[in-house]
Amino acid sequence: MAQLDFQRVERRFPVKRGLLDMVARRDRVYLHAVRGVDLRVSPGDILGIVGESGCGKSTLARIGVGLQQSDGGQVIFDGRPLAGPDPAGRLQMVFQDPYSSLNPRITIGAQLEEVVAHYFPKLPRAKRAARVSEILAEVSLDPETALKFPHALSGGQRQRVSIARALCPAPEILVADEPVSALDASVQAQIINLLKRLNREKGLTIIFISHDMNVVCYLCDRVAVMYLGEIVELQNSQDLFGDPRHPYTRALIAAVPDVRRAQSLAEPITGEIPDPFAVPRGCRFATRCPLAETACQNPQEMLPLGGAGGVRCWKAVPSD
Amino acid sequence: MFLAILKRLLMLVPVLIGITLISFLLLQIMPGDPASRAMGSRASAEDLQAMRELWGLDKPIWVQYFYFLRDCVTGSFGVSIFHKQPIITLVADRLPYTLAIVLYSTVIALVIALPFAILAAANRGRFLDVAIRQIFVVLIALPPFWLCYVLILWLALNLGMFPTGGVGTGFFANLYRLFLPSLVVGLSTAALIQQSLRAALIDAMKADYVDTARAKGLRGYEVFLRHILPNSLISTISIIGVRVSWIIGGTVVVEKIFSVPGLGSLLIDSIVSRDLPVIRGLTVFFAVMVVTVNLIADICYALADPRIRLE
Amino acid sequence: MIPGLNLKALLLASAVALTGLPAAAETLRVAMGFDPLSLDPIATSDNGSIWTQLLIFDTLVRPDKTGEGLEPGLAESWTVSEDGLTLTFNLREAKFSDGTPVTAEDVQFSIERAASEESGWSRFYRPITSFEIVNDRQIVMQLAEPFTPAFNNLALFAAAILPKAQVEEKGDAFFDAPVGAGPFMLKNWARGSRIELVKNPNYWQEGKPYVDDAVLEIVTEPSARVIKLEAGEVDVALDPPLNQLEDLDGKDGISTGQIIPYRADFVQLNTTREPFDDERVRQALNMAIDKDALVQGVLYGAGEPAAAAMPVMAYADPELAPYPYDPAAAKELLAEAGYADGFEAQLLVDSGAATSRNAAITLQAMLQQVGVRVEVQMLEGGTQWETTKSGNYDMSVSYATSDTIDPDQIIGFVGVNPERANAYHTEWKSDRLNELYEEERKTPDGDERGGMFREMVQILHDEAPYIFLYHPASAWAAQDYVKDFEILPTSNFRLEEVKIEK
Amino acid sequence: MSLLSIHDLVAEFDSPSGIARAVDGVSFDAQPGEIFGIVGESGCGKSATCRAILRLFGGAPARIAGGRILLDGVGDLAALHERQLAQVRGRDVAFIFQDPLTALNPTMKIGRQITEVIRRHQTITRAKARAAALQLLRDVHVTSPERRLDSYPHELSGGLRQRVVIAMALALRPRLIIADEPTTALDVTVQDQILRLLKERRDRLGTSIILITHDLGVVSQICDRMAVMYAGRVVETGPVREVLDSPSHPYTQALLAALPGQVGREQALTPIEGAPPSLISPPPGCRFAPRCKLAQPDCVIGPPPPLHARDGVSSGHVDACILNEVAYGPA
Amino acid sequence: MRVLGNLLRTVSGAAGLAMLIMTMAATVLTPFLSPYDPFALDFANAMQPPSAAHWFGTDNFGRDIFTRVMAGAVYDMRLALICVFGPMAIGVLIGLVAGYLGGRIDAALMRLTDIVWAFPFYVLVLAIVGVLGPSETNLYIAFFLVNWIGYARIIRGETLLISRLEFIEATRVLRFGKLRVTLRHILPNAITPALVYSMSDVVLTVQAVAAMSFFGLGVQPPAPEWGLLIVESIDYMRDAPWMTVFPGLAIVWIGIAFALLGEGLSTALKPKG
Repeated sequence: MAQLDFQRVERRFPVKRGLLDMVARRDRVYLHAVRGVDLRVSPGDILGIVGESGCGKSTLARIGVGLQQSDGGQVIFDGRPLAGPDPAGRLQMVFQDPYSSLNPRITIGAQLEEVVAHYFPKLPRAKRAARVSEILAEVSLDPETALKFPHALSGGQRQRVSIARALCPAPEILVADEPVSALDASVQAQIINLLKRLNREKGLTIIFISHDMNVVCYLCDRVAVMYLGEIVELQNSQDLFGDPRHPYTRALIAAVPDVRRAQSLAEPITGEIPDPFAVPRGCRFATRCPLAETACQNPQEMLPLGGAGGVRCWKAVPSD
Repeated sequence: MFLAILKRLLMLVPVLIGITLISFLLLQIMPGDPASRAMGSRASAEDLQAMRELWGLDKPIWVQYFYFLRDCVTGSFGVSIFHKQPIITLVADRLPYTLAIVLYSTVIALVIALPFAILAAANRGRFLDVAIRQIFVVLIALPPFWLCYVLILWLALNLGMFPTGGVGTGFFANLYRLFLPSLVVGLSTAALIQQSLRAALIDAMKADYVDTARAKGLRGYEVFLRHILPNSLISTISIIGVRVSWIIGGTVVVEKIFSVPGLGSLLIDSIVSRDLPVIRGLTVFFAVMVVTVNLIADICYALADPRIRLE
Repeated sequence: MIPGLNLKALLLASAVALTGLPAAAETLRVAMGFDPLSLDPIATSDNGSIWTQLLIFDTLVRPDKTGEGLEPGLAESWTVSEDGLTLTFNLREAKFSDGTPVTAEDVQFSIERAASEESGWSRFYRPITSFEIVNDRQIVMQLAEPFTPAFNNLALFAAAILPKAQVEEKGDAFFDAPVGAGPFMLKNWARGSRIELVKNPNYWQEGKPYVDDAVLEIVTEPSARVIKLEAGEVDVALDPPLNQLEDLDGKDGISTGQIIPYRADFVQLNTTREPFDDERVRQALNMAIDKDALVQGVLYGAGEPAAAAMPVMAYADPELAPYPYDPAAAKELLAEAGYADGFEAQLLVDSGAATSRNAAITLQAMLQQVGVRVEVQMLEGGTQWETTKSGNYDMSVSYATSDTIDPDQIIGFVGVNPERANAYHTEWKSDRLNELYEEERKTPDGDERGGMFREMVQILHDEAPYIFLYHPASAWAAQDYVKDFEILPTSNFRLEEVKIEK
Repeated sequence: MSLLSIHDLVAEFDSPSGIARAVDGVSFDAQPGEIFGIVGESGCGKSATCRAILRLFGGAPARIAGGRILLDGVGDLAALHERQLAQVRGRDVAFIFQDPLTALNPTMKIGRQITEVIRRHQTITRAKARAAALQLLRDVHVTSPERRLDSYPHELSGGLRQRVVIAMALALRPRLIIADEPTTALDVTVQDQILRLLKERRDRLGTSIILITHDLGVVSQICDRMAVMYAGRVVETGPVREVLDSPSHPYTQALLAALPGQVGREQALTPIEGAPPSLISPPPGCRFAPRCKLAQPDCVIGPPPPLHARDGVSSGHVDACILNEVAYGPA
Repeated sequence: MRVLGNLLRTVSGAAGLAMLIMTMAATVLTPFLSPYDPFALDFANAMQPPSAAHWFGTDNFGRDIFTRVMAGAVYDMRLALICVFGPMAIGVLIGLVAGYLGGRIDAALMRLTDIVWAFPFYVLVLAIVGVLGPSETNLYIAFFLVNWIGYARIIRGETLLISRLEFIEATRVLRFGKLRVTLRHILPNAITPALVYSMSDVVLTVQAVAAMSFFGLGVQPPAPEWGLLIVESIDYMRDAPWMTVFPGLAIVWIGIAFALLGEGLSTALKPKG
């Protein structure tokens, strides 16, 4: 089983510079989408990455499958730095939008067969259809689905087709970028169950990107919380939800409405995510943190917690 | 904003150079010797030689281009063989008429398109909408040069309502005399504006902010005048910007038929008399006109829609 | 200034003022198809320019209305010496429109200018080798050798008399606001649109022109000219579509006129190419054309079938008949020449000339009958000229008009090779004709010269380097209240005699 | 006396394939000072119900085809003329939309959008309206409100925009606010802030709020009573804690069961198989029956019973399931 | 086939198609049914008004206008279709290449289209034919030089839009070849707006082709091309308006047919969902 290892991964997007900027020799301005991310994905794990919009989780996912290149640091896959999507298809991805993730003009069967043919060129043409049926069955879809066009399917079915497509090359790691955000709760459960089953039965490693704390809590073994391009906390799921250490993680969990909870709530954090062009120099969460002090104006390092976890807050680790 | 406009102007430089280059190459594709083709009947060998020297045809091609570029930059655009005047002088005499038709036809197009777009949008999917769409389909299908004659035959001749062509002096005389030519250009534009404006209106009617406005208790006409119409018209600005090339091209045909002494007539006459420098100069000038109007449209668009910033 | 004159004017003015009759300016509006290129008489040969120049400038002598003789212009009288080498002109007391008198010096300047290098008409005036100014009002011109057309050529627009001082002072700019001795002055020229003229108060024909202003509207489409006439936007429409003449004449308040000017329409045949190098083929082609049908179908009867590429003008032979329409004979001739199955050829035609276009289409159908398959190629006029000139053609529909009343000009053009145009680019050559041409130019006007012309035309007819088509009429249509408008045989028109009688 | 009382509301939408009854006989009421939640999955008609109250159909070809919408002191909104309804909108009843970005006119400054509603219903000078708008922004905790008044919507963050939309809704102190998924487009920490804002408003001024959401958690967090909708109909309604803690309709039960967090990590979630029915030709009988694990033959035959209480004693917790009717008899 | 079915289900698409088929049928059948030769002169019958014998009347040469208009359909349709679909092929290719290669080639190609786009269509076509001289070949050259621009821009723009969609991102993860992705996944989706545009382009091109003849820069007589029919009729407009009216109506007819077809296609080609 190959391992995926993020090592101080950076990703920044240069802000478009106009002619005048160049004439005035202004420095290039960058938007740091991902900054200094260290993350090791163990085989067979379901790793969750949570955070609010714009925190860099989707960018990280794309770097993880080789869709984007990191500007600093590196991603090690199977012992080698990852330079683009894996030729053997061992790294696959499922996307968020079930409507744009399938080619609307090609039948489901043809789309899947194309992938099978690409990765198993020696497989006789006749057996491809059978293989596609197998894969469809694996994601609990009828074999007839192969004959349909995407528009004939419901959102949940499409998302299953997307997963099926990702399964075609027989991947080891599946990166799922908000795969259930666009789905209704009742359908969402199908996809979550499916992912869980694939992990349990086939040992598929899953990186699950989401903003939904409840889903992540249920599905993931380990969870990384991202804020403004950085991982602020990384722990086992139970530890993270049971004993969140970073003030942001705590605020995030507290803010999630819970069907079982009555109306009283913890004190909310104030403000919104700062403008990504004007991030604080020190702790990035300091502007909203109820515990902020002067010392928070220094850059924060990831402090180790038990296991492979860590937290990026000097106040979070008990001083004992 | 000022800086942004300046930036846009700077960005135009390569486009303008490209325009001159294409116009220059246009004459290079001509078979045969340009001088003899241009001089025609009475050219003696010496005349031809003189012409070649005047045009720099004896020079390498890039030198010729440089000469042409120089002419464009200094503003003369070259000298007409036929009229023996700098092209810019010819253009200056005729530009007002062409601009008048462009403007006038745009106004006519808006006047026609606006009510129909509103009617169609308000009744979308119903009979009236379909009927209006079919009317405009027919409008698009009308060939302009033919329409000119049909209008002359019908409105000018049989009903005597309009003059059959030519221009007058003074604003009101031309408002009257340029009506038919502007109408022909305006009709095809109207079809386009109607279609896009209808779509924009429908989009706006569906927009949440319109429901927000209604939720505030604004009356129907208030919602329409304050929220739906202004926002829909903004998109029309960009449509006109994109279509201006077509509008300006359309003037060529109508000017010729309605004997309007504009740039289009000059172009056709120059083609007929093989006045090559004028053909070349005019193509540059037409393109510059389009680019300029596009720029103005962009600026208006940016002014009207705060979300848009001039790049 | 004579005080009496001023007094008279004053009285006249007050009389008008007292009677309360406003002297409403009468404007004559003429729709014509061409915009002048330039008002410089030596630089142009297009109709628009010629017509306009003739309204602004005047010449020493000019063709009379019949087109058969010359009448006095700025020259009151003249004498030609026995040997034809000395021409003496007595100028009348004429003035340019700005009031300066027309002098012998202006005459010498203008004719010398017309003979100069920069003139497009220099060959017409080079035979005049010297001038002698006797006084302001008398000038003597000398020819080195006899040149009969010289006198006639002085009636041409190119010999318009210009004010020397002003032309020298202003150069080319003079022609943007020219001053002439003609009936009108240029007030405004909107290129491509209209030319506005006002009466020249100093015109030598007292009382003329009758109208105060004249506007020449440039309307290139023939139909549009008629439309404007009917809409009352113009008073005269030149060259209306021939097919509309009859209808127009029937309309209330509109009348039409036509004249067959010095013009002949024909198809140039490239005699350097097969099969047009064969005289029999050329004759056969002439016989394959039903000229009467052509006149009816294309000219709507407004014209005459042509026997040669020469207009019917001075010294014409009334006996010379057009080739008969005889397709059978034509086929025989073709077979004789080895083209029993006909042949294929291209026919050029000016896309801008409706009549030529229609003729080409008709010719195509008629020639089809004798097995000649014609492919029509429409070109704009300039290109057509250039193509025929370079000899890169088979057949080309064209025509020739005479600007002067002497046949010398046009025979030199259509018949003589090389002289002016290699027999109008047919490259056909007849030594006999060339010889006669040389002779005719030295022969004084009279029967002898007439005989030479008749022989030349006969040769042209027989050897048929052209397909002779017809002499089309020049037509005009005018409001009934316009009196005395007509087109002259030289295809020009004058406006000083035109009256508006509403 | 209820503030708003809806009886048998029917709303129809024209679509290319026919007429869809997005709202089919919905009844509920909202009491003064109450936050009433309506939940359901996408396409269940919850949004259409609320839009029907003020007849704000987003330009869609839709109409109210039956029922009454009684607003205390005004009368039946469904019977009002468009002009009369315009008087009610903004003044008595305000509306908050899901996506604050699209709910604001992109080409109009914030200030003008807020004063627009004030000036519509009150004769007031421009300056006074502006001062009022400023106060409104302060009320919804917008920082540096003076600057915001002259901003365009795209210059604000999502949370700020929703605050502006709420400020507009609050401008005339309406008795009822209808909020259509007001936090769906927002991040969870911002959602929390917005929900608090709404609740604070109710607590201070006693404004009634009808809150539409697909998130049962949100309902749980701030609503007093709730209704669960499925395929155009209310299937269950009652006090929030009762409904969420002991759901009586199989759909509500299934919905809750599908949520992660309801079961342990090692247990599988229970999704609802199948898809909601077409609203153009809905099945006869209970509309949830085709997907219902407890469905009986009777479920698909006759129309489902009207809302009734499970225990016969009306605590206001009622549902429309035939099973409960069989077990406990008609209410 | 599926598209055809969808097309027939739209009112405008079915109507447009029916009009086109009627035109084609009439064009094919006229030589067999009409007793008249579109080229033979018959001065005796010149300028007859429309009647049972001559449905559209006769022209100044006595030729039957109906027969000529029908014969002209062949010219105009051929010209227009070649002048639209030829350049379309070029434009699609260039648009794909630009989108496919990206980078500098894309920038250069798009700059070129920007520049050519600045020239008004009529001005450029007139200038090219004017410089080259009037002939059918030169007409083709002019249209091919000008007409591809719109398609290149559309295809390139669509390519960029589609490239951002997740199913294209998926092909990148799957490491499909760029060429295959472009041809199999991008092109079929990008071509739709180009096809719809091409229908309105046909309408304008029929008009432009006729306009070129009108200015004497296109097809040569006696070809019964519609623009030629109109220009030849102008002098007779007063006496024989039918000579002007019917060829014009033919252009309008074809224009409406293609406009309707375009409207239908835009519905029929829309991918569902």
